[in-house]
Amino acid sequence: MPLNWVLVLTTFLFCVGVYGVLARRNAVIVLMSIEIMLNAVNLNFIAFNGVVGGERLIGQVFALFVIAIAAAELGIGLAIVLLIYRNSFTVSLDEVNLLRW
Amino acid sequence: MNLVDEWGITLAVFLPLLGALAIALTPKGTEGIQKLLALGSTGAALVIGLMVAFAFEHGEPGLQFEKNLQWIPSIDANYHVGIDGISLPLIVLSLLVTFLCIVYAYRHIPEPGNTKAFLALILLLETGMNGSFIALDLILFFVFWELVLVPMYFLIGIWGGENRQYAAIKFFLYTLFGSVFMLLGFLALYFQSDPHTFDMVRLQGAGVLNLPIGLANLIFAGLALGFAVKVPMWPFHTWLPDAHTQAPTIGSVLLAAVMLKMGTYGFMRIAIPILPEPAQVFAPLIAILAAIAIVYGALCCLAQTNLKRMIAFSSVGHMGFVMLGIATLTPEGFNAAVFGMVAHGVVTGMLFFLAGSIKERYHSYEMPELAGMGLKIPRMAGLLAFCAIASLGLPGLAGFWGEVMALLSSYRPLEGLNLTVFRSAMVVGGIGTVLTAGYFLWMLQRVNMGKASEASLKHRYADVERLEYAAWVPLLALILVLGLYPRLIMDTTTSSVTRLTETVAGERAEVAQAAER
Amino acid sequence: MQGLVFLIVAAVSGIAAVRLVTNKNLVHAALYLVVTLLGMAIIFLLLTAEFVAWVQVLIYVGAVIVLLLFGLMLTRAQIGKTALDRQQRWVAGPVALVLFAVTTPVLWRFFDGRTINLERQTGNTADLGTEIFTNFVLPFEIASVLLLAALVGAVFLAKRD
Amino acid sequence: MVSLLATAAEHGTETAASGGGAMELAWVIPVIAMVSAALIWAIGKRLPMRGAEIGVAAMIAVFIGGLLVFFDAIAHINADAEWHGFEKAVTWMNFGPGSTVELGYMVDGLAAVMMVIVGFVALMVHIYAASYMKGEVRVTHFFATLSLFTGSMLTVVLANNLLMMLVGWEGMGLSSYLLIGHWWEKHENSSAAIKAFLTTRVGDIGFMFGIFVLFWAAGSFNVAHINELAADGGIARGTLTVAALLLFCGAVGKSAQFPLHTWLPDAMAGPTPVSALIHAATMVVAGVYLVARMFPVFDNAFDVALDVVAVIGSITTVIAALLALVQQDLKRVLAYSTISQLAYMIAGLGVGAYTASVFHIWTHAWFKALLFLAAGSVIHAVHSNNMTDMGGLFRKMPITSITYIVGGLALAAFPPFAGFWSKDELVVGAYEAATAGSRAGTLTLVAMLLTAFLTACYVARMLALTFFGKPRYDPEHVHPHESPKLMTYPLIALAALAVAGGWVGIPGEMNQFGRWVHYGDEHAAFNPMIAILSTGLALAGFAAGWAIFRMGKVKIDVRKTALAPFYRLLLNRYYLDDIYFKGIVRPVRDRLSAAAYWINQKVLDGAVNAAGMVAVASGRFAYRDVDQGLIDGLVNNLARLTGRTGDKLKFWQTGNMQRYAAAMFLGVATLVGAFVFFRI
Amino acid sequence: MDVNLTALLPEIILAVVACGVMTIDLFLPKERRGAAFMFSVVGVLATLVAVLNLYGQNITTLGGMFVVDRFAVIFKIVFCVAALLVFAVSHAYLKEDGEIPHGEYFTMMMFALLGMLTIASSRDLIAIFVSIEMISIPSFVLAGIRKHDIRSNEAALKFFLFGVLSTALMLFGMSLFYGIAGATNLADISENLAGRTDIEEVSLLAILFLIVGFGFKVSAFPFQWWVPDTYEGAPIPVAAFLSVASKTAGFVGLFQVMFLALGSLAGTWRPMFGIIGVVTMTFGNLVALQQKQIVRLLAYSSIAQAGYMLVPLGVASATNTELNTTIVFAVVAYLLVYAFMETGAFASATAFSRRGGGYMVDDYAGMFARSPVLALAMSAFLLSLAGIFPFAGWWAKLVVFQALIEGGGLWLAIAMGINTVVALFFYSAVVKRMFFDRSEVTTAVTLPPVLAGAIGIAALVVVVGGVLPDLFGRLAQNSHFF
Repeated sequence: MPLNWVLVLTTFLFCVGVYGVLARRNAVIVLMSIEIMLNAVNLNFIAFNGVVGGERLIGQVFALFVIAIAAAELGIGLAIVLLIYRNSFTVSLDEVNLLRW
Repeated sequence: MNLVDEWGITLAVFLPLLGALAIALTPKGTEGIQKLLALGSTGAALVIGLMVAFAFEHGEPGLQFEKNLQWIPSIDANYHVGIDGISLPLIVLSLLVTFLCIVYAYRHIPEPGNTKAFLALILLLETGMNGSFIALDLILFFVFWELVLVPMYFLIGIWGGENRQYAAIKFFLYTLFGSVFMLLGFLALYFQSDPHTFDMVRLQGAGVLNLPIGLANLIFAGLALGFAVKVPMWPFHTWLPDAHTQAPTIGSVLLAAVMLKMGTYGFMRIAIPILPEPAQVFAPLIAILAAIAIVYGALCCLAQTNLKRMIAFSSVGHMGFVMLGIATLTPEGFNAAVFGMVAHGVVTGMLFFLAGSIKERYHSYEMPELAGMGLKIPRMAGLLAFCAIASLGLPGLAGFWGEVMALLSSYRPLEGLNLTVFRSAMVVGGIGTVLTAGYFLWMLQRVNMGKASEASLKHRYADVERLEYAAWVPLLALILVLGLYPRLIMDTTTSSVTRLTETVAGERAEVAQAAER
Repeated sequence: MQGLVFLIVAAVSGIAAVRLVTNKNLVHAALYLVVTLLGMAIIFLLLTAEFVAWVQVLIYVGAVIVLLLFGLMLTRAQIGKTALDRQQRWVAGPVALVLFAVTTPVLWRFFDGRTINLERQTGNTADLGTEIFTNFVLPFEIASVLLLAALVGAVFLAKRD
Repeated sequence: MVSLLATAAEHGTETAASGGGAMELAWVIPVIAMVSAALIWAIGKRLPMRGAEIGVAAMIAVFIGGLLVFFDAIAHINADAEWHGFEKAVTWMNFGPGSTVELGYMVDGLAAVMMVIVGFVALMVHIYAASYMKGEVRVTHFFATLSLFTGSMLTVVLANNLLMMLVGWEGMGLSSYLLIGHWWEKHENSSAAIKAFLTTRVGDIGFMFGIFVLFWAAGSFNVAHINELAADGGIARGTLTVAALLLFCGAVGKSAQFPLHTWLPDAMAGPTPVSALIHAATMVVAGVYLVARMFPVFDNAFDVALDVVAVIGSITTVIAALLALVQQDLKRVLAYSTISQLAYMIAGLGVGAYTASVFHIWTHAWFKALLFLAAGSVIHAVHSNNMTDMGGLFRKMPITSITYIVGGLALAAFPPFAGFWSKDELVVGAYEAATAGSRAGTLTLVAMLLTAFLTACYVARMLALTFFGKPRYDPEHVHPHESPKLMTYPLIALAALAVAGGWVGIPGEMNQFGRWVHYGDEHAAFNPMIAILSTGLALAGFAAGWAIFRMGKVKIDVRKTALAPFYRLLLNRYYLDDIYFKGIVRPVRDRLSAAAYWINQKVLDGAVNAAGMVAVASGRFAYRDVDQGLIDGLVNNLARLTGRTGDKLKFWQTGNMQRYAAAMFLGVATLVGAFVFFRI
Repeated sequence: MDVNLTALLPEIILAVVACGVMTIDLFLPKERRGAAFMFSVVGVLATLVAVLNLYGQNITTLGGMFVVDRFAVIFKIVFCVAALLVFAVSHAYLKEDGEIPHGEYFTMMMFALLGMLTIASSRDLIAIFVSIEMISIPSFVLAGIRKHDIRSNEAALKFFLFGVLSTALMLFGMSLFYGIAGATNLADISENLAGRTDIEEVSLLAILFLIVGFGFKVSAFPFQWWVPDTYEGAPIPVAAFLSVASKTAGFVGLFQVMFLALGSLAGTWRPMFGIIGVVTMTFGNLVALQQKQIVRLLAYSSIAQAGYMLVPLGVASATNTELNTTIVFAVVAYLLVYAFMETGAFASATAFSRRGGGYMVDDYAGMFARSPVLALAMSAFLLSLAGIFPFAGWWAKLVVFQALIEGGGLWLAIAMGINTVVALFFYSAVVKRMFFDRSEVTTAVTLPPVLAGAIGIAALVVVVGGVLPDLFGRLAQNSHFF
């Protein structure tokens, strides 16, 4: 199966994730978009592992670590979002602009 | 004794630093002790300076009292110091003027007081100034060059006149802007030299620096910019009037008497000997700028109503003569430059002292308000007249020889330099002297001989006090002695200056001079 | 044959991702995320990375989605439609498009003609295990401490005191 | 100061001819003057006569010393005609390989003569001033500066190198500035002082450049060495011409020749003894002395050098004489007369009459000093300078009047008096040059003869208005009386010299002066025809003057103001019209002199004042527009610009996260663009 | 697979101590919370001792993944010392603030420190990635540690979102490089990439993605948007920690990847860093001119300082290792000096922001009259940041200038020169306020002993380093790792 197909998919998912982060106002959706971006990267690693890895599975090891750390980040992210929500009762990123200039 | 030979100049430079530290450690209330400490350290430094001057063999052109220690091996900058005919007069001038400033400061601490900080900063300033005159390593020179900025910034900023902060920051940024390019020049020299070195003496050696002429010119331009801002050469001079009018008396005396000389000294110690060819390429340009500075300074003085600002602009004019002397690249020219520097230091230093004392009495520098001083404080008016006449270059007083030698040497610059440029510069310089005479005499007319304004009539002003005499008599004596017996400086500088010309033009200069004689 | 399956799954997860990002209803968005992640797991399987596929299913679909739903619930997101902000879209859209338009041709040109070899004889998990615990022990240890830190941090931030 | 010279003396270089006797100590004389100046400044205030005693004592010493040196020099001249002076110098400093400045003195015939002149006149003036200045303000300062001046003058006279001469030269300039501005309470006096200093300073710049040219050509400042090189072709004639003209600038400035003559009349603002010493006998003569001292340079240059000297001299002598005719102020008449007589000497040098012009310095010094001092005593008595407030003083002040008349006749060059002999020789010199075919020579001859006539005329006018006719002062306030003895004795002494001074140069066998001072051949032979012609002219002039001013009722000022525009028109023709003498009619002559005076005030004097104004205006322009506006403005605007850009950038920080993320991507995009562009 | 434990000793000690402090803190009663500070200081000191005895050794373990060489050891020392200084500053701040729990605060700091120690020694993409995350995640927590202050929450959120987004982009870059070079070990990557000509275009793209990650950490333009808001919102010691420790870690990571892995691609990434460096310093300086609040001013100044450190990379070369050595020497020297002067500046800001002082630059008016020692220290740090002689900053700038000139980057040097002059303006503006202006408030600002100690040490190092810069010189001398 040609590698390029996979790469097209990963780039597409990555760009959708970027769109999600930039466009959506709700912080949780932004977190989800970041998850998509990280998944795209995992797919990339797995695909490259198949192509260049030979018998070593470095790509897949990297993917595993990415998954683990993504989970950890998500935990922290949600905790911060809850904190913001509890203190200023909003989750939309537009209203959170007290610190500027 | 060998202590003087070995550590003489280092002591002369770092004693004031010790003094400054000692003062910084004294408790708040003890002004008396602080003044004594300051007097002691500057006095000791002056004594050592004089001992070095006596131990100095005047005929011998090369470097003396050399000392070379390792400082920063990682960029192989080392503590290499030494003096020759050119730097000795400047160091003695700096030591003397600072000592007299401390004497003057005994009862003339400017307005917000805080003697401790004031004296400590002056001593720090002295270390920076003296250091730059003895440094023979580019980085050491750069370090001392920058060390001078911070204390002067605080001196102007804290104890200065009304908009002192504008003047202080302008002075700081202007000089720093120049010194950035100077630093780039130093670094370029470091990398282009065959065995990488910051050492000025080695850089002058044959074959160490073989640069394409384009790059050499670029480096020289960088160095020249840095020094030009300090001299100050026209058009980089606009910081000087502001700095002077706002600086406290002692600040402007030190600024005029010594700090301006660091720029011209830089030319003679670093830019010209290390890069002789570009020096000859840039010489006409420097001559033109110097000529402009002479006339421009005089013209601006004509338009001044503020006495101190006028003296500041007169410095621009006088330094124009010094630069004209340097631009000729001949022994006579360099001699004129060194003599001009010392003479300007002594005369303009005195003028700023007088301006300061007059301000203390009349609380203003504006000439209309000072009118009629001749009647109210005759002795002060007499001194002002004496110094003004010395400054306009009357023969028999210090100011004359520097100017006349500069004009003389610019008639016949180094072989191969464009004659028309230098001779027109000479003519413009001559016209400059007439304008200088003009504005000084008009000043005397308005200040000494004018009709006393009613405001000043009411007050009774004390004439020159004993302390002021103590601070001023050495300078006045020097003005007279330098005028009547110029060999005091000429003997020390002539040999070193001839050597400098030889390095600039190779043996050609010597042969040409001798042949034509 | 694997190619065909891959295309189908890729299309499904692509559309699901787009729906997630443009969907007004937050809970639907979460569900679309589940579809994308499952698609990813299937593709991993296709590329003979079974262990990673199962980990994907277990952690992502199991834990992450639940966490996100809790997040939505706790921040009382309106179940119904939330207005999608207007002006942000005009910036985000072009940025994403430009990124995609620049990256894909470059990658396509470089990786042209490369195929992923799918015949894998040995057991994937065993090799993976040896790989991690021989060469990548250090990242493993750091990751463990990292997870601990993240745990403590999240609890500290989120707990109501 | 003395110790300095002493230490310097012992390893001085002995050059030129052998010395001995008084000449050896010639250098002491200027030192005495300088020391006296210092002494007066130091302790003058506490002495009974406020420092005058030290001054007079010093001057006595100077005069006697001068005489001794003079007789020693004369002895040497008599011994062998070829003796050309004794010189001794020590290196003052060397400021480069092979360039040294000497501190030395040189005595030859010319210097000896000048020593006597300066010494005697200075002594007379000091005695005179001792009583004249009694009761004035700042007397100590006055006498100190007077001694300083004498010292500087003597330095110029004795200097063996040009740089030391320049030092003395400018020293004189300073003392004249201080003395002219002695009563600086009045604004005009200090302005006059500044004008004098600046105008002479312009000349000095030319002099300085001349020195440079000669230094680089001859390799040293030494006068003897330069003259020697000039004589035997060591220096190119072109360089010599340039140097000569530049040196002549200095002479023009110092000796108040056209066009730099405007400062001398204003210099009358100073006390009269000052005018007598400085602006009659010594300082103004320095210019002529310079040309005389460096005559080989002038002689061996292209002819144009001497021609310029002659032409300038001629023009100045005529103009000054005309202006003297129309002056109200007694001292200004004498001032213009001095300019005219100096021009005589300069023109004389221009046509090569070297001995004659130096002889004229000799005679002119006596009668001009006499006239000034006498005028001083008149003014002292009448308390006004204007001749309109004088008249009929003959009976009131007999000694002053008689001495004044003697001086006047000497000035007008009537036979027995000193003036006749020197002026006659000058005219003879001019006549010989004219006959030798030089155009400048003819112009000079014509100018000299015309001036002879005009001089006599204004002398007559002066005598008539001051001493004869109805007294025009109001009797209650002013009751003229003879000046005290201290003032009249110098007058008598000078009168004696005004009469006998000339005899020393009577042509024929008795002639000593020719031997003392000569350049090349001995002395122009006596030409009876010229003598008769010049005396005749003098008589005619005196008669005309006497007729107009003593007999007729002349209202001088009316015509001048009414017909000013007409004069200006006349003026232009005046210059074009080169028929100089045609139809001299009394009204025409009056208008000419008035016009000349008007030119002088508006054009020449105006020019000098205008130069001042232009300088101040350009100063204001340079300062306000270029310095503050352009350069400083640029610096300040640059600072403000950076401040404002900082301000704009600050507002990019909007606080919204997604704007940041978008900004990041845009930033990356621009950077990529930059990389591709800068494919470094 | 050999595992040389002594090499890993510092990391192990730190991890153990961190967990220890975390657990003990649970059992300590409320008022004796000071103990956490004591334990963490002891812990870090122990780590520092362990690092010091590794000095001079050269060990590679874990299959080339973990290397202890001069480069790594020097930075570990810097991290520990910086952490100790920040601890001292935080101690005073926490006592003052009262609301922040000591235990969690110091634990998180130590976890972040652990990440920094590992990144210094890691020579593998995965290890670098994990270490970066190890630094970032505790920093997110620290930024938001003042839970009830919405400004702190906002700072944490911004920091988190920007951090995670840039990590994702970096990962994408790493995956591309894995695809191109087929390995994650830096040495292997450079081996595979050497001499390959076809990768010109795609490597440019991959490097761009990589730079995003490190750019964020190092606060280079256009990735520095989060810095001012986060520094202002977070507690000042945390801001100090971010601006010193995590920025240095960013540089370490950047260096390893750029020089070790992508050395041969220097041609492509040289212009990027040149331009990024210049734009960063110019942006930082220009905006700093207008700042009224001292922490924001220091934030923008730290962005500008990052610019000064990035610019030497603009003259790196693929072939001339001697030039690269000078560049690494220059940046390492700058980092050493930067650590002390930046921490000192933040420490002084913390000291002054307590009772009697203020956050605004105008509050600094007349400080010299009120607390001269603090004023002198603050001006020492500011003038050192500006690069004025008696303080170590001048030597640091000189060394960077030297590297630029040797590498031929004349225009970069001139840009940096001009920036130094502009920077001097706002540094001296603060100094001017402290010394020249007079203010009516005259209460002296008291300095608690621990904080005074930290400021004193930093000031001492800055001044002594300025006069005898060779101390830093010798340390940074052979720090290259080629």
